[in-house]
Amino acid sequence: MSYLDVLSESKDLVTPGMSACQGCGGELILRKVLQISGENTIIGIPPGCMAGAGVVGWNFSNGLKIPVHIPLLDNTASLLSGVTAMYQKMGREDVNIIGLAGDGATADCGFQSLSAAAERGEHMLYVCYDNEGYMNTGFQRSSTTFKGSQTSTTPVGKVKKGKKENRKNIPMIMAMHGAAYVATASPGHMKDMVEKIEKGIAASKHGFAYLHIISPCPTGWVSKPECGIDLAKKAVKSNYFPLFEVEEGVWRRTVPNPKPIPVTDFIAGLRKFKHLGEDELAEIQEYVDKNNELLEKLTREVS
Amino acid sequence: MKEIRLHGRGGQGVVKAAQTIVSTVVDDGSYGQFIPFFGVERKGSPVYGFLRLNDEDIRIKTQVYYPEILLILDDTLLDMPQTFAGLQEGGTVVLNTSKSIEELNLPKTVGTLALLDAEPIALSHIKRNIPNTAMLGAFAKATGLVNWDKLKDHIAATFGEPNRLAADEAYEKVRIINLGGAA
Amino acid sequence: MRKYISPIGKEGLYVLDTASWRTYRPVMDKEACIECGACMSFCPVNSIYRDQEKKYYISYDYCKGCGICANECPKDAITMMLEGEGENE
Amino acid sequence: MSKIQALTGNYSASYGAALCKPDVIAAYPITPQSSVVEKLAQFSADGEISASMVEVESEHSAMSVVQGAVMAGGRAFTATSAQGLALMYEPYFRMSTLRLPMVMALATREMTSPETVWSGQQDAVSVRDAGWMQVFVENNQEILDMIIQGYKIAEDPNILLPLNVCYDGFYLSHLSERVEIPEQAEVDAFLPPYKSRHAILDPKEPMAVDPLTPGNILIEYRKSHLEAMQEALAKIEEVNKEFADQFGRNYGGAIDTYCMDDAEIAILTIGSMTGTGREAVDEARKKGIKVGLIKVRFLRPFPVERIREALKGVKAWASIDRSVVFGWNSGPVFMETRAAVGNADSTCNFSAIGGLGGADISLDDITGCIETLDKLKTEPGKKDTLWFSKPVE
Repeated sequence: MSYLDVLSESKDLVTPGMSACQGCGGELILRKVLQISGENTIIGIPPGCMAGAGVVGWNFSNGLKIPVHIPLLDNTASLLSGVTAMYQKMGREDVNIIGLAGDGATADCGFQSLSAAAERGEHMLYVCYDNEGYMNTGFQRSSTTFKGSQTSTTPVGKVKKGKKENRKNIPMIMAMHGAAYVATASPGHMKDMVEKIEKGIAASKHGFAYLHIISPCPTGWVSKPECGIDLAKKAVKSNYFPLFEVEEGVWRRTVPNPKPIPVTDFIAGLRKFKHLGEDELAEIQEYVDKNNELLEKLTREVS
Repeated sequence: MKEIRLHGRGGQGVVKAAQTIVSTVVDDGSYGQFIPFFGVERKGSPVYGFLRLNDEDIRIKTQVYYPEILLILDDTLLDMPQTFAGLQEGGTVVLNTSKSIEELNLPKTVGTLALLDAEPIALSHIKRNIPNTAMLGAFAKATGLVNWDKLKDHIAATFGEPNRLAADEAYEKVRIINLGGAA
Repeated sequence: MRKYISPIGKEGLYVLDTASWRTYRPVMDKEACIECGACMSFCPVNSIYRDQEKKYYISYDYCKGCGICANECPKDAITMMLEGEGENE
Repeated sequence: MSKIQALTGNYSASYGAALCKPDVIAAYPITPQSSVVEKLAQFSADGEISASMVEVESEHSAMSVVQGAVMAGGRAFTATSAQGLALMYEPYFRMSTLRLPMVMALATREMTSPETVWSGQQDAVSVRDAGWMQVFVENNQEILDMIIQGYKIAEDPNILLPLNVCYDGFYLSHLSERVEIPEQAEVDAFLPPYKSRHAILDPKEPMAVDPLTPGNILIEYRKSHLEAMQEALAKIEEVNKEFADQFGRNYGGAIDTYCMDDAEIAILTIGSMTGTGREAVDEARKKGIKVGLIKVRFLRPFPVERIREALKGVKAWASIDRSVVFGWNSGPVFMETRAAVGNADSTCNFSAIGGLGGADISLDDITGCIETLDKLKTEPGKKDTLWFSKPVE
């Protein structure tokens, strides 16, 4: 089945009208993940944009057509470990156990439980939709926020200009846990993303699977809603967000990028980087190139 | 009720020895209680614990302040003020030492002294200088508070057969001296 | 109210009228469409469907009017039109 | 036939938990609780229990894992102490407010600072308003028995609340004594398997567990939580009786009383000091002091009526706490009891505090408390807190 067949023939398990921003990457990712995993799924969605958008529900109503719980901001992976333990004990390993969390709940306060669940090889798929900040609370910095980004906690002022530090490379860190499957994905490369969600679910039957998906955020990034997919594509093409997967310890670049565009092509569309001067942009380019070299090395040599 | 205090050093097996006594008396249908002193136990550091033996339920859950019996696994502890604190007049001291009675500076309250050089016994049976099981043999002989056969079974079950032999040899070799315990 | 002992939702779906968010609506030119599926696959709210004949159509029930479909269509077959205009096209 | 064995308090907790056949166990080691989880891990390694052991990296995750397991319909167990409890506070609170029944062993320990790892009940009393039931026990047998009773109370369909079995760190956790381990079949007969009836994560019955809840409905949930706590007071007595009938050990229910029938004065105790308190009462009675003892077993729900009833006709009372209430200059049992009996200034009562940070509460301490109380019994009004403190050497 082509990815278009998959997407057109599978049921949308998310409420049709949910309170995510126009052009939200998170909503797109959530819907696709659940379309592919199907109804035999339990999902945990911690506080963040997706939980805040009402997908867990309101009052006595469900936000999804499948069982869903809003765990704590910092315990998605451990709470689901308990669910997984129970489903294994009941002999119902056919049930897909999925966590879907933003970068804050994944890379920051949720990282301890995530890392431990990966180390234990818990049978689940953990999806991080990375919009590079705490968007649900008004775009504060996270550890995946890119260097130079303006956020509400790393504002541009007279003496400081946005976030000082480079982002934490969560997908590579997760790969180093020896998880069964780790991949990055972009909604701009839908075929690749659909295949990775499928692989992730398959891997979750025998180990820990982790997907790190870039999630365009018109509100936080201050970009036009219609440009989200375009930005997601440019993030990949500039090597700002390269696409790779690590399966059974083998690194593979799923979308090779022989002729990368300059990172400024991606950054130009985002007001969060608008204040950066030539030197700072050059630094970002340098970081992106270095990161890409590392990935090239890993995909070349660890295969 | 008999109140006993144990003194030793980290690594000498004070806690396990006391627990073995409790297990034995419980197995024998009686009552025992042991509370280890809650310090930071490190190899070599002084450790102690509180043991009570009774023929009915032991309700009190406190440290032992006025012991009738002291079980001391290391004679280098004799100079510490805590070691003999509160010992009842005419009380019993079961001591691991290679020294003679004349070399020991014991308080006058001691009524009965049981001396055992546990090191050679431990070395010959268990190849390591861990005196606890040998001292259990000395304790059993000196106090008569524990069913000796049952204690040996518990020692063997907890620590292994060589320890039973160590306890046995200690039981035979311990020297029990009546000092009268003058006030 | 002791209907539920702990907060749970099973009364039905919690649905918002997100169609009311729209100021522009995407309008598809079926003639220009090459049926590549980009609009469907990129629509964040799953408001674009493919029928049995693999033709694509837009549902306005929940479309928020973000404009991604129009922006991503390789043939510019989707146009964003102000609500109330071009309704009959 | 049940088995009689010398066990530490921690091992009593492990045996108690194992007998309840939990589906999932997740616990993180911490002094003085560690041997609870170590023993259970050994049971699991020896194939003696079928529970899934999830080897978590923190108490926060331990409570999260068991929460997930109970939400998936299972019976779960964990254990902790002090800083571990503080770290798990977030999912701990959620466990009770989602009405997820389970039992947790808590080897109570003083909270830092100052740095300490020793006994004290500050950890437990600090979370007495986190919606869990809390029982404080006197000896190792009671630890084991209350874990079994705990599941029965917690899983009652009218209650559905988690329960903490709190036992003094070191003074019980590391104390070895005679414990009767009931037969599995006996426990099975007493404790039916848990069938989750609400808040389940299962694709066969899709529901959102914990959707956003507006204030007016949230008030209803809180109200029903409080009602369940009150219902638990009756259930505690019922389960205690049932347990006594089957196993021959009666703990008195939410409180236990000793020599209270003709008592003029009374002391209230909590935890392992109670046994020492009974000895002190016996000694005081020999001297002609008409003293009785009330053992506060359940701090949550607080047995207001039973305390009132027990103190009726008592001229003076003092509570002994192994923890403090900041801002009240007293211990929590004092605060709770005073709130329960009312008319605080017309009777004589005072708060005694001791045993913090591993300090002993000795027979002399309690005897001194009784003697002070006996002297003051005809002097109603405000009394200073009596601290069982010893000169610093």
